[in-house]
Amino acid sequence: MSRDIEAGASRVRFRATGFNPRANPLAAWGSFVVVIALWQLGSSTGFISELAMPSPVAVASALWKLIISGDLWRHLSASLQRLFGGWIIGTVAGLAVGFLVGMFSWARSPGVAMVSALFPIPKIALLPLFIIWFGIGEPSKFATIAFGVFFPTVINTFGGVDNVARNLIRMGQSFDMPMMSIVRKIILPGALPTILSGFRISSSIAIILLIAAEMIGAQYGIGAFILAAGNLYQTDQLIAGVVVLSLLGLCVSWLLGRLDRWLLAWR
Amino acid sequence: MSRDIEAGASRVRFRATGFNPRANPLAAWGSFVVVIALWQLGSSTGFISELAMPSPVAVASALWKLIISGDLWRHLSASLQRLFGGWIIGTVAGLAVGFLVGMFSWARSPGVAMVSALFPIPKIALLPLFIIWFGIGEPSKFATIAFGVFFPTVINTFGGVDNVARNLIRMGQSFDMPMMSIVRKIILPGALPTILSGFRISSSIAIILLIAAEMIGAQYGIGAFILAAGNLYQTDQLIAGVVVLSLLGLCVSWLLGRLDRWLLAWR
Amino acid sequence: AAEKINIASLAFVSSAPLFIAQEKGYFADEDLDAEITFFQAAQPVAVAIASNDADFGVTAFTGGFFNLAAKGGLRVIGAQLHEDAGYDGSAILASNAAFEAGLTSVDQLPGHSIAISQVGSSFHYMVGNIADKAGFEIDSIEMKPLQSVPNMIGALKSGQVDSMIIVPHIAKPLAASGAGHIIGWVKDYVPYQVGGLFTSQRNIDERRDVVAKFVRAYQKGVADYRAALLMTDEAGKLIESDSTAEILEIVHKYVYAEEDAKTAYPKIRNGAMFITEEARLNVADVAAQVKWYQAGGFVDASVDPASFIDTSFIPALAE
Amino acid sequence: MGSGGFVCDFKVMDFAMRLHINGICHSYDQVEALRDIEFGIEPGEIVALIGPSGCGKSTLLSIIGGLLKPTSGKVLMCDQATPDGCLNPLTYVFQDFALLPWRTVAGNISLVLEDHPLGKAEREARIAEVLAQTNLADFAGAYPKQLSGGMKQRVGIARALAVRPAVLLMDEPLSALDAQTRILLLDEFAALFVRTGMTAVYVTHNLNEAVRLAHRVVALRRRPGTIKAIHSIDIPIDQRVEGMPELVAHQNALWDLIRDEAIAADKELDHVA
Amino acid sequence: MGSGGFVCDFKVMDFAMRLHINGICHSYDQVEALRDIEFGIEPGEIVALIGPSGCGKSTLLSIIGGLLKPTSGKVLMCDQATPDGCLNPLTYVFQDFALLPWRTVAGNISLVLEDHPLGKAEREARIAEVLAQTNLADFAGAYPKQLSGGMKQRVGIARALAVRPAVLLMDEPLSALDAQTRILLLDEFAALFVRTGMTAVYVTHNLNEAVRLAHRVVALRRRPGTIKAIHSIDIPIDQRVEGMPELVAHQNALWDLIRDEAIAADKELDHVA
Ligand SMILES: Nc1ncnc2c1ncn2[C@@H]1O[C@H](COP(=O)(O)OP(=O)(O)OP(=O)(O)O)[C@@H](O)[C@H]1O
Ligand SMILES: Nc1ncnc2c1ncn2[C@@H]1O[C@H](COP(=O)(O)OP(=O)(O)OP(=O)(O)O)[C@@H](O)[C@H]1O
Ligand SMILES: [Mg+2]
Ligand SMILES: [Mg+2]
Repeated sequence: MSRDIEAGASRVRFRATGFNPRANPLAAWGSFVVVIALWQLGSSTGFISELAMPSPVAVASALWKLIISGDLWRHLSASLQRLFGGWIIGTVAGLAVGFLVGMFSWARSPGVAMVSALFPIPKIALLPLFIIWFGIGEPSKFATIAFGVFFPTVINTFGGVDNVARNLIRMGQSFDMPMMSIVRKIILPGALPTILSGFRISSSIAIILLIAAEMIGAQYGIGAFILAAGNLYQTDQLIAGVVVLSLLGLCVSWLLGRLDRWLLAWR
Repeated sequence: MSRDIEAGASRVRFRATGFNPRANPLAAWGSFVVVIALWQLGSSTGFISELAMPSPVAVASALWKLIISGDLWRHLSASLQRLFGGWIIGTVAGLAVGFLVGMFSWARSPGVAMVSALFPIPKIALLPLFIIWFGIGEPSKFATIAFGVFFPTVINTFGGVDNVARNLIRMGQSFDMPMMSIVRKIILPGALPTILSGFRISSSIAIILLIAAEMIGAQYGIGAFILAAGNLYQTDQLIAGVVVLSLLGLCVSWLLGRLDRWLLAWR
Repeated sequence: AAEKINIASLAFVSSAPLFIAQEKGYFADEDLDAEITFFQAAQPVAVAIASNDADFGVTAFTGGFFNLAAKGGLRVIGAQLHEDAGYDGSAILASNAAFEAGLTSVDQLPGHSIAISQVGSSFHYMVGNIADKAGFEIDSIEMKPLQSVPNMIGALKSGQVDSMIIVPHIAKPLAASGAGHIIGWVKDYVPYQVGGLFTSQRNIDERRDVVAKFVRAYQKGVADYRAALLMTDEAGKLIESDSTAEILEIVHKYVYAEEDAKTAYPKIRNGAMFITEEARLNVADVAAQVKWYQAGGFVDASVDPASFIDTSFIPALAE
Repeated sequence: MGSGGFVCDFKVMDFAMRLHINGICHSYDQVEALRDIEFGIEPGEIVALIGPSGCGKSTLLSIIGGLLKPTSGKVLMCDQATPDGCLNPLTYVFQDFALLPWRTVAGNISLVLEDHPLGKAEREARIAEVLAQTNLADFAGAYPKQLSGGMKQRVGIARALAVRPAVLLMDEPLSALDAQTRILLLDEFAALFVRTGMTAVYVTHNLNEAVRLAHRVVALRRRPGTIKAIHSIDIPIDQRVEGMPELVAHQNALWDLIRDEAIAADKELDHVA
Repeated sequence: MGSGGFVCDFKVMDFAMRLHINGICHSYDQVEALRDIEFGIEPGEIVALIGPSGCGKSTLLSIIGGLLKPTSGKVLMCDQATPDGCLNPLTYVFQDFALLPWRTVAGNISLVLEDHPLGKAEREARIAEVLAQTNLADFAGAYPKQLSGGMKQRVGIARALAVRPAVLLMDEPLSALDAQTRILLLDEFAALFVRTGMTAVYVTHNLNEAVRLAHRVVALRRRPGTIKAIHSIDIPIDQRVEGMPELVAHQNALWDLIRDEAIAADKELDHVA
């Protein structure tokens, strides 16, 4: 190197540093461990009061009690039925409307207008109406979740249909493919990735709405459990319930990931 | 035409029909008018019971009463303060964290991990904790909204930073631009469109969370008004409140549209 | 075969007559196959009847109840709790901070905040009723709707609200533990018909005999309740009767069931508010309540109490 | 050889022609894209459409194939003379390949046969045949994402050949490829046209491609798109080689024809992509 | 003229050279992209880098300009000989233009000057000067979205010239343009190189561009990328014209050199874009 500089030549300087943050799974898990350890430390030393935030150990033990008492399964099975039922209803209806809006001029503007007007309404505001419409039993819980799932599914589905590359549809038309073939062989698979990614959104909305749904006279269910714990200021149970919801969310997203990989292997 | 066929030649058939739904603002407005008219008809004929769904006229008169009594402004001003304050807090914090996560490897994985773990937690489940942490006054209302706004803002901001075309950053580096110049002149404006579109999401989340925020100790506020109407089964007032929220959402999205057009004139 | 009926209820002492009637077989005696469904809040009990998910219910009167009753075909046929000068009912509590700052009696409430569960709830009405009778404006008190009783207690304990009104079995231990001060009793502002027994118009129209049978069984439960839990000596102090132990055991199966008898029994006794003989309803007070709610805009002006009160099963309470 | 002379020509032969573009005008909302386009295409003839950016080449090709309704005018086609087993007389090859990413190479070809009453055996025979013709036999099971641009366009050609078209309509089929792949495919196109005697309309920006492949080159001018000139190249396609002086001369002649318009198109502000 | 002979050459002249690519090897994770690349670039020389898709041309250019750290080897540069007022000796021109869409043409040029201690007047003078050189003076206030591809690349050139570079590094600067614009810009590049006597490394797939612009053409082979040959073209750049037989001969020679590899690259499965 020194010889180079003597000769009036120097090495070209490397200048593309930074701006390339890398994912590091170890750091991700590490950060969880550190946060939980600090939190436990704060609780143990009394720095964080037990009322303000139960210690991780307290949450774990609440969770453990929930498991061994068998209550967890009772709550979980009640909630899963509602989640699944509501999600299916909302998704089927949303897909149907979404495809209509995506493909037909007559459905487009009215559909988009209605969806944009109704989507932003907070579902929790409508609970009293749902109770009147569907009673206080399971139907109104299904309805709450289905309602929450319906609108994003419509939006995603017609977005997916819109995003099917126009050139592929033109290609189909240029080969005189019949309308139904184009829908089945081009539009449907072309919209699938968007629809599947919409499932992620709608499933997390369903999980969030579980709490609202179980506000309506539910004896069992993770949402009802969280609400009861909140009412009684049993914060350890409350957080245990939230942890269960989060794990539920992770499971659902893992399942959707599998579905993705299976259906979208061509990507 | 017949002459052509006689000569063994025929016109090339047009085959690119359909699959091109067009927006039609008239149909959009028309559909509103039709739905409201049918709804009123249903109510007037008693087909829709007043309890299940108040008639449009009843809703309009509830809204009108709200306006002339001056209550609307009291509720609205209380809510706007909360919305604005909470949104600003959540957005500023979210932008800061989002930029860190977007630009630095050390912040990336822990940040993404924390955000993905905490984002899906239903805020309504945490209300009891917020009450313990922030009391029943305005701070807990700000906190609820800020909390809801924070996570999507982080995700959007780092998504925006990630999406700044790498080639533009490489260009900056290839011209030996200093790091701060690249951040200021390339990354910031490049991430701006995504950040602004994130504002639409976070503002609608803020509006949805208004109801949750005003569940606790709010005498005035649109959310409190809707909750009270729900409790009293005054469905006409409930729907009037929902209409006010929707209009609020429309106003915010119009304002954001102006901001977009002003800041992103180059697009 | 026994007629099936579905009863909507809360797991509170206020529903004790139902539990007694069920456990002592009074429903069965009337050839009724009763099933009790529990709800977490008062409002859904009313909705359950309105939507025909249940046949009978007992719950407190609220603005929402009256609106629903008028629009949803509910019929009030009897009484639930009643504030009576002779028995402890709901108490008015002041927080320690407010008490020390001078909130020592009810007429000093103006300028202070008070926790209620929801706008138009019975708590809201009680504040209004007290304000009326004590002679101050309800607007001079700052209402804090906190959605739930635990939130109200938490806010009072931490001094975030100055006062609240709460049922005796919560008020007494709170005061005893030094978490607040009782500065008055709602019973001093009577009359107050706290809640009612109700069914749907459809049941009255289509199954009048079943309603009558249910009412008879319920009244037997009320009689047992009064005999066991409302017996007083000459000084007006509550005393134990022969049946007290038996009834406490029955009620304990439904209320505070997860606690042991030693802690639960005193709570049940504390919570056992007055119920009128034969569950007679104070119709005039209900009308007065409706009027108050209407004046505040919480109940639609078109609501007429006469349209949802049916005294043909149980005569109204005499003035 | 101006367009006027040509118009005269075909008026005489009229319906002996395969394809007849008859007084086509087209406007998009405000923009007048094409005006009075009139020419004929003989059986077995390769016609190149050239012109600067935005002159309406793609618009015209879409109209010819029935994918766009012209504002006025019509495209006529002689029916009797379609080849045996022809399923889609006017068949496109696309610039961006337009392959379904969720279907294999064979599946993409099968796609355009499935809606026709062919037996499974015949369909598979056709697929195998076109795969062999385009040297894709080894790639039948591959997905588009695994293929280079050149291979993708070969699949596009194979798919087009599978329906035994009367006329191939190609919109800049090579412009998405890198220069070397373009040379390779250009040779294959020339060989294909020579072997099959296919009729084709070939849109391109690249004058080199035009002079290598076309019997006649139709040059359009911009705003509105009208025919500036029709240029015939008499050398048989199989005798043309890269850098051959005659071809260079033709290419330079074409460049002189459209150079000014190309400069104007380039300099235009508020460019519409 | 193989690389061996050339390596001998520069060993003798060594540091009289502007740029010296010294034993560069580079691997991405598993993929070995470049191995033992060694050549020198004289002042005022235009070197074209050609080779099939994925042979490592872009990788090498990034290494030369300091945008990528080679796994081993180094790039040396003679400092004393940078031009007056040079702010960035090694300056890129990008295939995709890399213009900031939120800045005007002048703003995009200003961008690369703002971080240097130039007075406002000098900065504006430089901007005006390069805009004039690239015939963009009328477009100073236009935004990139308003410009055609050709104009955008002219802005890219103007921006590069504004820093008075010692060496221009160009990665397929014309491949995103349509064929006609490419011809127009190719002529402008040639004129620019002749006028300024600029040193440049020019990556391209297009052999026609290579033979029009380069003094020497470095051909790479694939997997791992090594130098296959270095081909000199002795005709002065300002005397080269399109279709000139000597150039056609050079072009054919280069094509023969890389044709087999281009075919192999094209046929490769699991293509990495
Ligand atoms: N869908 C459309 N709506 C409005 N204008 C259009 C549309 N498509 C094309 N145009 C306009 O019509 C004119 C012709 O477009 P066309 O795409 O046919 O040109 P082209 O010759 O194929 O251009 P290129 O060489 O860039 O592919 C252009 O000015 C274009 O802006
Ligand atoms: N970031 C990267 N990570 C991993 N492999 C890469 C990366 N960039 C390039 N490669 C691989 O390195 C090899 C050389 O790539 P490079 O882009 O330099 O080739 P190229 O000659 O520029 O190709 P092209 O002509 O297609 O532009 C290729 O095989 C490519 O797949
Ligand atoms: Mg085109
Ligand atoms: Mg490259």
